[in-house]
Amino acid sequence: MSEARIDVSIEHKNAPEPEGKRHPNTCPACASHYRDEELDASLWVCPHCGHHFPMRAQARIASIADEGTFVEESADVRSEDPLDFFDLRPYTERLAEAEMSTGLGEAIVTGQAAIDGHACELAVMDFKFMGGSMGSAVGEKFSRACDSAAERGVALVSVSASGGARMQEGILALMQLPKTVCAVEELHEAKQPLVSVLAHPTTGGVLASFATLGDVIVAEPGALMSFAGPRVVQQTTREKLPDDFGLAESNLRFGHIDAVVPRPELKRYLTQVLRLFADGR
Amino acid sequence: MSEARIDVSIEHKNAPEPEGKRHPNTCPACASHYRDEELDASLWVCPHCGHHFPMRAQARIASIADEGTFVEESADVRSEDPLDFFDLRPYTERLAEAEMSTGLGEAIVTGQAAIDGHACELAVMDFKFMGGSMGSAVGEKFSRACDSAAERGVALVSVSASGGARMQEGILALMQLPKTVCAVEELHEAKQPLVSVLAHPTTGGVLASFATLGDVIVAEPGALMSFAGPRVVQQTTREKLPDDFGLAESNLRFGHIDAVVPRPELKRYLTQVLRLFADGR
Amino acid sequence: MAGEAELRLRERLAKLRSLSLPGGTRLTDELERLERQLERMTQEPSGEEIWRSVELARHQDRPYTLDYVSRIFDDFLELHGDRGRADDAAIVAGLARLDGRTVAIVGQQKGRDIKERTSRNFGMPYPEGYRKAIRTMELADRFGFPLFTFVDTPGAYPGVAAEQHGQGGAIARSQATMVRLGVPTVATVIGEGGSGGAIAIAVADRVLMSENAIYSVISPEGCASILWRDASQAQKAAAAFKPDAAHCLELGVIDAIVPEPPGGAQTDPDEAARLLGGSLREALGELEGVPQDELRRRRRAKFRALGVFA
Amino acid sequence: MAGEAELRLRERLAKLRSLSLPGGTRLTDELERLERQLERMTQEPSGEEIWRSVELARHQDRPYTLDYVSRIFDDFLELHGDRGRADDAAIVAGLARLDGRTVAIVGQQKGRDIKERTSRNFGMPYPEGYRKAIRTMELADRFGFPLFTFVDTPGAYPGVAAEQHGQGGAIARSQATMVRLGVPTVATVIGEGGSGGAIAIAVADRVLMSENAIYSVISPEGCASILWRDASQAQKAAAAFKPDAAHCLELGVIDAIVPEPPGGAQTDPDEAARLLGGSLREALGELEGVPQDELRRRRRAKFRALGVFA
Ligand SMILES: [Zn+2]
Ligand SMILES: [Zn+2]
Repeated sequence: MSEARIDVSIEHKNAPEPEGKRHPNTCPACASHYRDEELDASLWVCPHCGHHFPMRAQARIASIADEGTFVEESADVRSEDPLDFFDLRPYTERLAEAEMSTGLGEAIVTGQAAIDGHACELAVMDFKFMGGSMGSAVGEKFSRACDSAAERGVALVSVSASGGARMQEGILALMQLPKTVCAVEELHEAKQPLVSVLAHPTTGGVLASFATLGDVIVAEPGALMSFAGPRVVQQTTREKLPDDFGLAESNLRFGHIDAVVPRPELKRYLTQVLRLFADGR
Repeated sequence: MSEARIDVSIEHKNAPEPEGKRHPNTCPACASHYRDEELDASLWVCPHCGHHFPMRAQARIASIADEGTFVEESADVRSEDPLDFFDLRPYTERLAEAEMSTGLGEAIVTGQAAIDGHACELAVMDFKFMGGSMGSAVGEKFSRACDSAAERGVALVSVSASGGARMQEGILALMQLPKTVCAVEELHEAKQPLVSVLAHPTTGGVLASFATLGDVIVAEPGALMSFAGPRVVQQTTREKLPDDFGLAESNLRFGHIDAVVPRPELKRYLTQVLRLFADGR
Repeated sequence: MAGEAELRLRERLAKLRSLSLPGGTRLTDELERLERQLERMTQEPSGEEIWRSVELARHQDRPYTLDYVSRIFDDFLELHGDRGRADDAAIVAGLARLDGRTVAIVGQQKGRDIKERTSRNFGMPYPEGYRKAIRTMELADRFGFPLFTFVDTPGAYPGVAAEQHGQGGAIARSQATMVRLGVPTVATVIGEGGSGGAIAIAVADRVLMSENAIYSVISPEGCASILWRDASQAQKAAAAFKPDAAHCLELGVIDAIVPEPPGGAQTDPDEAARLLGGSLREALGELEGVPQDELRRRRRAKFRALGVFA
Repeated sequence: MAGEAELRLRERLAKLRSLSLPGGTRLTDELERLERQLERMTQEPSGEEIWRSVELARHQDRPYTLDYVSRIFDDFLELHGDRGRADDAAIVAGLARLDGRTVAIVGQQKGRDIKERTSRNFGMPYPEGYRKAIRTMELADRFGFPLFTFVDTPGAYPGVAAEQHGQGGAIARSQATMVRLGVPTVATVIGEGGSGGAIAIAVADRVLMSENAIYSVISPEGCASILWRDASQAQKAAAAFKPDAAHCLELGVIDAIVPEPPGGAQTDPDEAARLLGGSLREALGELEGVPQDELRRRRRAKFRALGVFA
């Protein structure tokens, strides 16, 4: 009923393969298998079919920042456990485990860098750290990255990969949405742009805050970008989902992003964007 | 094709009767016939079925302004014929005839008034004057009404009824769109609102300029409000038009207006709007 | 769940904490004194008490946005439509008067009977609803009308069309609009404050929360089904992520708790509205006269400060 | 149709006329001298000459927006989408560089072959296209990028969905956005300047028009079918409402005419782009350094002054 009042027409396009439980280096699109070094050399893009594997934050930074230019900031910011949260395991244990398994202090890495000579600030998320979820530490690090960019008079390039807000921090996780929105607003007051790159997946609270406030917004091929995940949508609405539900390509068609940029072209694309914004002033 | 790229879903609802060639006082909806005085007494709303007949500018003003408060402005502004325009007859002849048959100098009447004690400016169009078309004189009078409202610190209430820009003035007619848009902008800079009432029909250049820039926008029941008229749409697209194509009720559903206000309730509605905007400062 | 005295105490504490202390020991002393007092007076709400809030926040007889608007404000004029594609009935917007002064109103609206519930989509907005909210906020800004928002939604609607119409971006842009406003803004979580769908209209100078409302990053059921892999563990999940007003106040997420009549707002909507009206007036009173730029600066500082990290 | 000397003369005349004369007889004298000179040099374009403009403006080989953009600007980065519902290919938008300086671009875009023509809807935008234009203008404003728009449309698309999505309001709001911009803006009618669909992106500080472009309140065919009740009287209608550049300049609707290569822009797109590039640089040069508020004030004064009445 309410669906019928607001126009609900949807479009169907070619489906991506379902994920299932495979070895992480087996291509879900063409089933080719690779060694880490092989994928590392190809920017974690399947050399056979072009499928974009998830990319770790450090590899992402190496792939877009000029060699030796990245200087990490806010590396010491760590999550706390304000709610003494305990589900099947304590939140603190999950944090410790994530830090161990990823070598990262949080789900986002921020710092100064240059891209083809253009000084900028980077904020790169890592989905492997608790699903790239945004809690207080991620919000704080992203916001400080906005401040750093504003102070230095450079653009902020963010690369998001996130399942959404971090449930274990309860309402404080939700507050990272307005917090990062405020930070982007302060970046804009300093006349500096946010260039937002959406990697697979960018959903929930990250999509509903800074990621969609980019002055230029691009997504990687096949990246899921949706506020609600496909499973939630399916369960809530019992609708048949379009095959390309929430994917970058459909978001381009629906007007939500400026381009779908394959990973090997991303550095060149960002260079052009940074050059254009730098020449405006 | 392009229709398919941009979402084209449409909705159908109950149709109004086609107009045809009837006596102007015969209700097109229920075929009741009335004398002028009868319709005048009922605000030109069919006492039997509620159909809204076209309403002349002076009757409109009398129906919403407090008695004796209306003071016309810019009454001396008249159209010129900058293009020496001649179709089947000269434009000057059409103008003279319109003035004779309507008793008006142009298709809009503007001036100061009070509505239930609230001082305001009125700009009321009259469809009978060359189809309420907007040429240089209409644009000038509307713009001066914005200035008058801004200077006196009161709201502007416009009542539009127009087939669009006046072809006989060529490109200068088109320029009345940005001209009136600029005037509304200046009204807004003076922190005064535009309250836009759309009467049947409000189409083309008037819809695509000041009429849709109202801070509050309402339409009369059954009023057509569309940029392109139904015939043009039909001829261009060969689509089957929905029965309620472009009508006030469908525009409310599609989010373009704040309310459909029957004529007998209009004065009360405007009073509330003026009271609210006056109390804000 | 909590006595009025306690609520006032918590409120006072929250305000003291939010002040940027200019080196004053005196204030810190008072803070400590109040905290000790509060501790004596109350323990943390238990898991059962939290769940009671969840139930009351969702109670079918609980006053909704329009129930409060009609009781607190005069002369409500509802505005419709996003000026783009639709009029989303899950969000109501308009102008009204409070003590003779015109204000703007935006709120989620649930339905009372089955038909209205359906037409209002159970208070779950589409992006079109947030676009209606945005244009109403901009109208308020243009004319200097203070803005009151009322949060009562299980969440933004998770549907295919909602995603295609840009649900994430609409929520982000609604927040960004609120950050920019040059008028005083007061948000109240009156029932369910469900996640992004709630915060979209709650980035305000003052954020209030009804005593039995909940405000959370995810629904108890959603949290349970993800973390416990069992939606029936909702009560356990709620106890863990603490969506109740007392906890929200303690965490600095809200500025004050609005008392409800004993047993909950549904027992006496008139009294609930009287209490809410008082809180709204008080909140607005604190904001009037603050220059636009200062309002914006403080609002940003307030939300920038939210979060706990090391 | 008109020699370059004549065009320059007309341009100079238009500029003189637009100056608010501070009581100076000297200026009035020069105006008269120039007008006499122009009269000697040329008569009014005839009906045949006007129709030739209509044909050239619609010529299938005429350079379109992206043909000019690629020749005049460097580093074009196309932006897509209205951030709401669609990406309308009938309007292109983006950033680019002109002489090393970043600018924003918005233009209607027709298609070259059948497939592209269809996908670009023959250059007839939906409201979504105007919303893409609006957000690009706002981006330009936020970062101080001068805005260049290119007008080439038979008109905004007259379809059911376009109406339902708010065609009239989108055109009005695009104009209102242009009125508010604090950056220099230059619009050029490069081909067909069709009615509301054209003016939506042409409320600029400087409005240029290619020598063989047309700019009109209605298409010749539309005018003929309404006033002559016979669409085949289009040539007669065009002669009556005079959509050619010379008349538009005379009426003060445009600020300057951009010369085209002999025979029309389609005969030598590179040369046409070189000529347009020169005019764009000149127009921008006149606007740079003007403070934001003054830009806005002059822009409003310019459009407020358009029209002939007694
Ligand atoms: Zn592969
Ligand atoms: Zn009748």
